[in-house]
Amino acid sequence: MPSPTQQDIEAFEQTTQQRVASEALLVDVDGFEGPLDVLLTLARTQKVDLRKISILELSMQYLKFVEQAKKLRIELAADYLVMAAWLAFLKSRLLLPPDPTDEGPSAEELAAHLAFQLERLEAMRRSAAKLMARDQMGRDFFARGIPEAVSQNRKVTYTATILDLMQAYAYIKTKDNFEPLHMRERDRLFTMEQALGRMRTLIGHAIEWGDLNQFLPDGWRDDPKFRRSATASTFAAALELVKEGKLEIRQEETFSPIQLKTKGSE
Amino acid sequence: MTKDQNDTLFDAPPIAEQERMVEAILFATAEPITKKAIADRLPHGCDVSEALAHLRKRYEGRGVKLVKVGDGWAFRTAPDLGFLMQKERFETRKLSRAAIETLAIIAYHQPTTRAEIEEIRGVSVSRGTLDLLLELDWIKLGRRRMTPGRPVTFIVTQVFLDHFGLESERDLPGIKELRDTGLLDNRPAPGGLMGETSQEDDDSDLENTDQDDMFE
Amino acid sequence: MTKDQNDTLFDAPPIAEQERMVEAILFATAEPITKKAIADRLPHGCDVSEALAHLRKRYEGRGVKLVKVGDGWAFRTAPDLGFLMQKERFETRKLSRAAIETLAIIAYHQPTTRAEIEEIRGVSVSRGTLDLLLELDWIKLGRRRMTPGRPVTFIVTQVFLDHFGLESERDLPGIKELRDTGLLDNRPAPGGLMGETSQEDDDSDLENTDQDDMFE
Repeated sequence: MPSPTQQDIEAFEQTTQQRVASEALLVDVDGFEGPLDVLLTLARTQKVDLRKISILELSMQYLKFVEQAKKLRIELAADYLVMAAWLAFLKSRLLLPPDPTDEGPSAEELAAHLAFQLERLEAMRRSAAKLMARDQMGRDFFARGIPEAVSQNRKVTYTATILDLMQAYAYIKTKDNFEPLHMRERDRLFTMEQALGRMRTLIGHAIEWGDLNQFLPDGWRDDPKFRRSATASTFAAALELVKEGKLEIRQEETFSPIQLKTKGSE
Repeated sequence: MTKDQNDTLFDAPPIAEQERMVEAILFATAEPITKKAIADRLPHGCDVSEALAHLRKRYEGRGVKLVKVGDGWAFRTAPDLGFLMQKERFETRKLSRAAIETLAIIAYHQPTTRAEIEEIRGVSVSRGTLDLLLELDWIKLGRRRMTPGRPVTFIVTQVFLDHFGLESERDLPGIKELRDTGLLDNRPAPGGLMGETSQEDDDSDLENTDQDDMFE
Repeated sequence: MTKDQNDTLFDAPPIAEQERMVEAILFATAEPITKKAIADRLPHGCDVSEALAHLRKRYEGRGVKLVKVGDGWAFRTAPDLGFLMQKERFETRKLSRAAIETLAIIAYHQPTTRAEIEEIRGVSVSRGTLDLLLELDWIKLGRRRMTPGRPVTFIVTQVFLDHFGLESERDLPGIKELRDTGLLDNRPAPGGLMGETSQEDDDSDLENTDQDDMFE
């Protein structure tokens, strides 16, 4: 029996390492972030550049990993089984001569993409590690500890144009010519002239003190808008008549009824 | 190797380095920090007082200043730059009708008294209106009138003339010109000043409202 | 006289004075501030870029340094002095491997969709991982991708750049090499056969939001 060659020994050691590694994988299956993570870990045991990795060998490693898991009754998540099925398919495609009638991507293309995925995942992991190794704020460098608040001041600028000024003045100077807008809009208005005419006919009868509202015309007492207008004009007319010396007016206190009586009659 | 061993094994860093350290500490701490607290953070053997003195000098005349606050030290904005810490929001408002009318009367009738303004407008002039015009520097006090009570008069200012693009008060268009330009038209200008109902803050207005309610 | 008139009447202050002003503004804030925001607070006519260049040079080798963060500028303590700031250090929750990898994928591939992150990691991304990164304000939503379903994309924020001391996304470690070797290409699976990365439906994820995988 020939003694084992150096190559044999290396091959043996490698498979041993692989076995140990894959057993470690099984123990650790919860620590993996999905089947791609397992594949990447297995790929590292091949000790070659990921670009030169044997996808065929990797597929077999992975299938063995799943097989052992089954043997040890370890529940693998569905993801891992889907990957196993796919790799079994890929393995057979890689081993068999290509079927010329087969459409779609070749086994080599599929294998190349898997290799790309592994390389990309590894690159992202390396980048993530580099990122986290950077100086970080709040750990290695710091922001200003006593920021000063910016206070908000509101500044109001008033503007007016020469036209505003002239219009305002023009308005003042011609105001008397206007009939105030709100007067025009009112229809329920008892005018001062009407009130004065009415009062002149009434004062002859006002021998005793009587409330101002008694002098309001019929039909103007109920609706507040009518009453207001009639009250104002009747009061104004009464003042006018007081001025003429025909009427006396009195009020006991603020807000108490205003009372009228013909002058001279006692 | 622990920090303590470090401290005893090595000399204090050079003063320039101590200054850097103190600078970083003062920058990052959330409140003024005492010399003692700074010293506690620095490697053994540092001279905080000297580092602070260096630093204070370095920041002399800069945008921030090293100041003593109580028994602590802190960076603060240089006092002359405080205005940068205030954000100003500019708001442009149109002058109220009460104010523009009052201003117009003063401009056309100056020097004029408050009583005269009230007589022309037919309503009292609120103190706020005159204050605003004074504050805007558009009117100022003229000579007192030599009549009983010696009332103050108001006149317009150079700022007023500048703002309205007038060379002198005599440049204000006269009544005839106003009429010629159609400004004295009896019809209220659409959406203009004349159409607006008076919303001035004058006292007389307040009284009117009260009376309205009285008669309801 | 209005402010605008003022601005045109007077020249901008000398550059040394502008530098002081920018220094004061930057010292007063903890967040990076854009050139535009600085300019808005300075007198009219100031050259913010030049003032910043002067300032950056002035603080070279000091205990604090002027850094560019995205389109903002800020003072930060020199990284070699971090050891002095034990008290200011805030404990960041230790991020899980899933969160760190997701963050790196977003940073290097941005704008990137959730499906792309899952394709790269070969495993579904839990809702909690993205929520955590959003909460840290390190990622935010970018534009929707103009592909079927119009999926949202994720991009990193200025806070992320600030936290990792990056001037821009272009300064991510090794990004140029990754791009040159094609590892940042969006290379879809040939024939779309890879079944293992097709768990993109959010509903299932919402249910099994196991927060456990976020923290180690």
